[in-house]
Amino acid sequence: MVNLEVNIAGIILKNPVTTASGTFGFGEEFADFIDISKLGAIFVKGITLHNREGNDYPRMAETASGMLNAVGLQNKGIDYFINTIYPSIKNLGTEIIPNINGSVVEEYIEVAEKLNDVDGINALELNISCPNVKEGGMAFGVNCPAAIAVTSAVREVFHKPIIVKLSPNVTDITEIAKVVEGAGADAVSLVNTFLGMAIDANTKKPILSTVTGGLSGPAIKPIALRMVWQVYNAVKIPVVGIGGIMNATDAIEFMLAGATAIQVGTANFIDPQVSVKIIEGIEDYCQKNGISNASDLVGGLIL
Amino acid sequence: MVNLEVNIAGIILKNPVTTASGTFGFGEEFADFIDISKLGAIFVKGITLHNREGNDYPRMAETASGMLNAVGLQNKGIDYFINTIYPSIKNLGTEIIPNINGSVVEEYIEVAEKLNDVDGINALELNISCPNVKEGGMAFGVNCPAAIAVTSAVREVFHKPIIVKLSPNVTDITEIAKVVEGAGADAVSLVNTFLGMAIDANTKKPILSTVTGGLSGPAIKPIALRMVWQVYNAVKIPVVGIGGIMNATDAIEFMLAGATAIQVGTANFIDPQVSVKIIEGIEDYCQKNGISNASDLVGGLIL
Amino acid sequence: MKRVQDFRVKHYRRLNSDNYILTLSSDSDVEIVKPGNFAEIKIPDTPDVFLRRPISILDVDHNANTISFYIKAVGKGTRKLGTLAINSVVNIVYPLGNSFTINKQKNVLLVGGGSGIAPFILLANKLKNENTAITFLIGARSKGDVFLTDEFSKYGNVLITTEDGSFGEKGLVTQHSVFTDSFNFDHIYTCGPDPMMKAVAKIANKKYINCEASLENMMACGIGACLCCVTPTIAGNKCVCTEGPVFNTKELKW
Amino acid sequence: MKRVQDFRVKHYRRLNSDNYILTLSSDSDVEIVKPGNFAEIKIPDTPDVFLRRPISILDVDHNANTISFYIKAVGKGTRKLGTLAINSVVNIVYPLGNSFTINKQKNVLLVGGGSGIAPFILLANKLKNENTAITFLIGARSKGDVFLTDEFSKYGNVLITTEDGSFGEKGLVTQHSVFTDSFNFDHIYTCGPDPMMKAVAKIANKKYINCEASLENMMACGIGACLCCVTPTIAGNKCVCTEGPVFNTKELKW
Ligand SMILES: Cc1cc2nc3c(=O)[nH]c(=O)nc-3n(C[C@H](O)[C@H](O)[C@H](O)COP(=O)(O)OP(=O)(O)OC[C@H]3O[C@@H](n4cnc5c(N)ncnc54)[C@H](O)[C@@H]3O)c2cc1C
Ligand SMILES: Cc1cc2nc3c(=O)[nH]c(=O)nc-3n(C[C@H](O)[C@H](O)[C@H](O)COP(=O)(O)OP(=O)(O)OC[C@H]3O[C@@H](n4cnc5c(N)ncnc54)[C@H](O)[C@@H]3O)c2cc1C
Ligand SMILES: Cc1cc2nc3c(=O)[nH]c(=O)nc-3n(C[C@H](O)[C@H](O)[C@H](O)COP(=O)(O)O)c2cc1C
Ligand SMILES: Cc1cc2nc3c(=O)[nH]c(=O)nc-3n(C[C@H](O)[C@H](O)[C@H](O)COP(=O)(O)O)c2cc1C
Ligand code: FES
Ligand code: FES
Repeated sequence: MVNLEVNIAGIILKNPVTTASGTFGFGEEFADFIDISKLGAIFVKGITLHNREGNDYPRMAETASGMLNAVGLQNKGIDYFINTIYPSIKNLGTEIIPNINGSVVEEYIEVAEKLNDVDGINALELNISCPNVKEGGMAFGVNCPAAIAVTSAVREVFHKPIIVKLSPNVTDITEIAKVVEGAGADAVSLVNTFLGMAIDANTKKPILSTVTGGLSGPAIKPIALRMVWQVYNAVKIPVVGIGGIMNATDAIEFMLAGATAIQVGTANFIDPQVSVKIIEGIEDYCQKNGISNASDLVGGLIL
Repeated sequence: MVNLEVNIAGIILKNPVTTASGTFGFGEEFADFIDISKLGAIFVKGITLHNREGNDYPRMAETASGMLNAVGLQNKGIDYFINTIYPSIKNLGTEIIPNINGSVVEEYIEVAEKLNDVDGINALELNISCPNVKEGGMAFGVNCPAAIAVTSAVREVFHKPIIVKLSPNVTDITEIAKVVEGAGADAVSLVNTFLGMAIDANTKKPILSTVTGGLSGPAIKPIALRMVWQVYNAVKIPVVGIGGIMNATDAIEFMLAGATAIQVGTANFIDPQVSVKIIEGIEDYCQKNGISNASDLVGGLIL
Repeated sequence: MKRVQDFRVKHYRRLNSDNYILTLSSDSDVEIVKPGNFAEIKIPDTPDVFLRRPISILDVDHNANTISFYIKAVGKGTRKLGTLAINSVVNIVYPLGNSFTINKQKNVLLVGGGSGIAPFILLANKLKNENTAITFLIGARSKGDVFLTDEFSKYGNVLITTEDGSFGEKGLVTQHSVFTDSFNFDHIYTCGPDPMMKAVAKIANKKYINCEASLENMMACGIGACLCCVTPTIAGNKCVCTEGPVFNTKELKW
Repeated sequence: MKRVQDFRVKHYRRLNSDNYILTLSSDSDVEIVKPGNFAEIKIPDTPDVFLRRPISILDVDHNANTISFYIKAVGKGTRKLGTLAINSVVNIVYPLGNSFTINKQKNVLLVGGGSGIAPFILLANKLKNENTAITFLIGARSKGDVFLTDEFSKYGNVLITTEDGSFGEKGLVTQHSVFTDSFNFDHIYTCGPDPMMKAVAKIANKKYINCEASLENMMACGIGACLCCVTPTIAGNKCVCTEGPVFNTKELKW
């Protein structure tokens, strides 16, 4: 028997496989396809203080082994989440981790404060890396002072673990990782999407209403894997690995590079059952390789 | 008849299609497959002052819609290039543009000085973005003072156009583009490869001898296209677009985003005839769309 | 219940060089499907297609365990779907989306163009069970682009418009005489190109008739997880894949 | 001259579940190929294979315009190549690389393992024309992994070792009695797994015999453009795709 449990900042996940914010709705969307309670955690769709309509359609473009999205944090606001959505998903049998966003630090603070006392919410993911909003978003994640400001502000008001989600659109991601660690982050998750663009040569127009959007999917995996490895070697807090994970082998590579847990994102669109297949695949791999604790994989890269 | 000519910093290329440094050897490697003289230009393999053996094998890993390389600027040095290679390729019938590299500014200077008086060499590409060397390389391309230092030093000694090749591994590529423009660059080419990594889950080891390498191919196209568009809007000098161009449609997208010319890289490995097919495809597109000068495509994106 | 299921290519019916009906079969049962539902089809063995493709369900046969699609090849994915070997595996996620309202209407008009006619077979079948009188109005560029009329005529009267006048009345669907003649439909269903549906909705609106349109926005997930497929409505952005693809046109910000 | 050429799948000969011979045919002529040359094969319709795959040329037939490959399915690309429909198009770049030295040798030993035996047919064919005596020494895990011996025996004596002793002598190729008996070869050619070739080279070196090995480094371009496939030699890093795949083992930093 393989013990798949991993520990992210004191929270025990039943296995390292979680789903990435914005790619798994609020979990229920997948209930017809898989047993949701098998997941290590669900990082739910990005939440802001107030209702947001998001960006105009078109919000999506297919690219080579990936896709661009420009959803722009469409959501009904934190109160709606707490009062209407959360009650119906809290008993899915897995950790529900909200992904919180803001245009200014005060918004992050207010959202975090509201989540503080929600029973069953044991951590939050602080998104400082959304490339698809005009204000805030990625701006917090690509510059140290801003990253410190928002992390320490949320740290002050939120009493449970904070996982800061980093942007890959930076020269040196370890720099940002280190300052958010210093500012009180309990873990970091990376990567969010890469700022990209798609053009329709026939119409000569951008495909996305916002011109640029966030690139995700297997196309970005090699860069994400490198960043996870760099950050793992730069900080002491746990790293959650994200970026183009399509199967168990990809997930294991991220763990070897230093990820304590991983998030499955775009892959959910290609195969709504993939997250559970990845759990099974990790278990298989451990069994075949005589690894009794999946957590032994973490940082196991042999140089 | 479509006029395919484009003008990069005073040099007239017969068409916008050139081949990327390190992916087309010195041109002759492709002579069996295509009529080399049809190309707009060849950016030849990176050259350093002295002979370099490059990195250890393995230097390559396949990724989703792309590849990582860690060649590490293997070459026989500038003198060998000038005395032995160049004489045999100077009459290929297309512009030969050397791609020069150094670990310190002085090396760049020496290489540039040696190229100054080589008859038929009308420009050089200053590579400040190689991710695969321990010293120098990308370090010059991810930080403004270093980028300024190397560009202005080479500017002082080299009397013909300088195309500075930018690294995509930065928070804000327009910043670097603007400072190299200020330091005397006549054009910028972008992007070089993204720093990435591949792991073999079976052996638990990195696939590349250098652990990390440079990601190229269609996987990176959306990010490269975004960067070309950003830089086109930030500087006045011409932009040479590079990154995952596999066909004429891709090339046209880069031109619409602001590239005056484009470089075909990894695609040459998949189809050694692709560069000429792209020339034909651009001509076709112009004909069908009633565009009489390919240069009219440049920056033609409709917002 | 939605599911992910492997089918095998059973049969192609070629309508012309670009249009075909693809029938897939399964060893296990086929899920219950409602008119307007669609499937997200994984395109096999196609390097440059990453995401699934949404395609309306044309018909299902619960005895033969088959499901069929009417597809117009417009790009990489829909072209590839038309060239698979018989028996090759095709994975689909289905049934997705909401469905057309069927509410004891007396006399309805189904206006379609292009691949938008696909949902009309299942819809007509249901309507027939309700004893609703059905009129089809199909628009196309030319005679060679008009398909499925034989099937439709089993359920009701089939009217045609072609832009070049080679079949039926000449012009766009909205120029068809059915709209000017004594017009007594109590519901219009429409599916096809956006401009067509908008024009139809406008007429419906003028005549105070309920009109439902099935939208074809680009989708990444098809199951309400990504929020990529939205359309603006009077109640804010709504997902075409779960809150649609069928909308009452009064809801839409058209 | 090297070229890019479309062929069609003509025939598969299945050797066992993982090993097969793929024969491709063309409407136009097939280029002249030398022993040791390889082709870069584009794997069709395979989303997770981006680069071409280097495969030695087993044989060509200039009358039938065919080219064949002996392939061991080890991963995504080589597995897919074994499952193409007859007549499907396969694009190859060929002939690539240098070739084995043929220099009026009297008595040569060809030592191969795994897919490394592929170049030996063309090589033996050439050697036979030179009246060279040929001995093949083929190593495998087990009897079921020994292939092409019928073909080889047309050209010379075929010796076998298997690790489990199920066929020929038991052990590794380098443990075969041919190396201990009166040993009078004037050239060894070897192709197969690196450890095998290294062990063979060591013996050759001890006995002052010329030894050529054909390497199988990973390649991106196959035509000397990328410098990814290097092997360290006494004269610095050399490209396996253009300066090899065949190297005199004395050159190699083994
Ligand atoms: C709910 C729904 C039901 C549909 N039902 C059918 C059907 O029954 N039969 C049918 O033939 N088609 C149907 N479509 C349209 C079908 O999904 C697209 O034609 C298909 O996704 C195009 O994929 P492709 O790879 O062939 O084209 P691509 O190569 O991806 O693109 C070719 C062109 O088609 C456009 N395109 C891409 N995706 C869509 C899309 N989702 N909608 C409209 N245009 C698109 C692109 O912008 C491009 O111009 C439906 C779409 C939706 C959303
Ligand atoms: C000059 C040359 C001639 C060759 N001739 C033959 C031949 O005649 N018949 C034959 O069956 N094979 C031959 N090979 C090996 C063949 O190229 C590889 O087996 C093939 O590229 C693997 O591709 P894949 O997609 O099946 O494997 P992948 O799915 O890419 O990888 C599967 C495993 O194979 C390893 N691998 C990948 N590429 C290579 C490579 N080039 N060499 C060794 N291991 C590799 C990977 O590291 C991985 O462990 C030759 C290689 C070279 C360089
Ligand atoms: C459609 C879509 C919506 C997303 N929305 C969010 C979001 O709301 N908050 C967030 O932090 N990340 C969001 N992301 C980023 C993903 O969580 C993830 O970081 C990214 O997609 C990379 O992982 P992948 O390659 O596995 O998809 C979104 C991604 C996609 C594709
Ligand atoms: C194998 C390989 C070697 C390369 N060597 C160089 C080099 O010597 N100098 C340089 O400036 N860029 C080098 N590059 C980067 C390419 O010129 C190009 O910028 C990059 O590959 C992105 O383009 P692509 O996606 O079309 O390949 C190399 C790329 C590859 C794949
Ligand atoms: S396509 Fe993902 S929400 Fe509709
Ligand atoms: S594979 Fe590119 S140089 Fe050998």
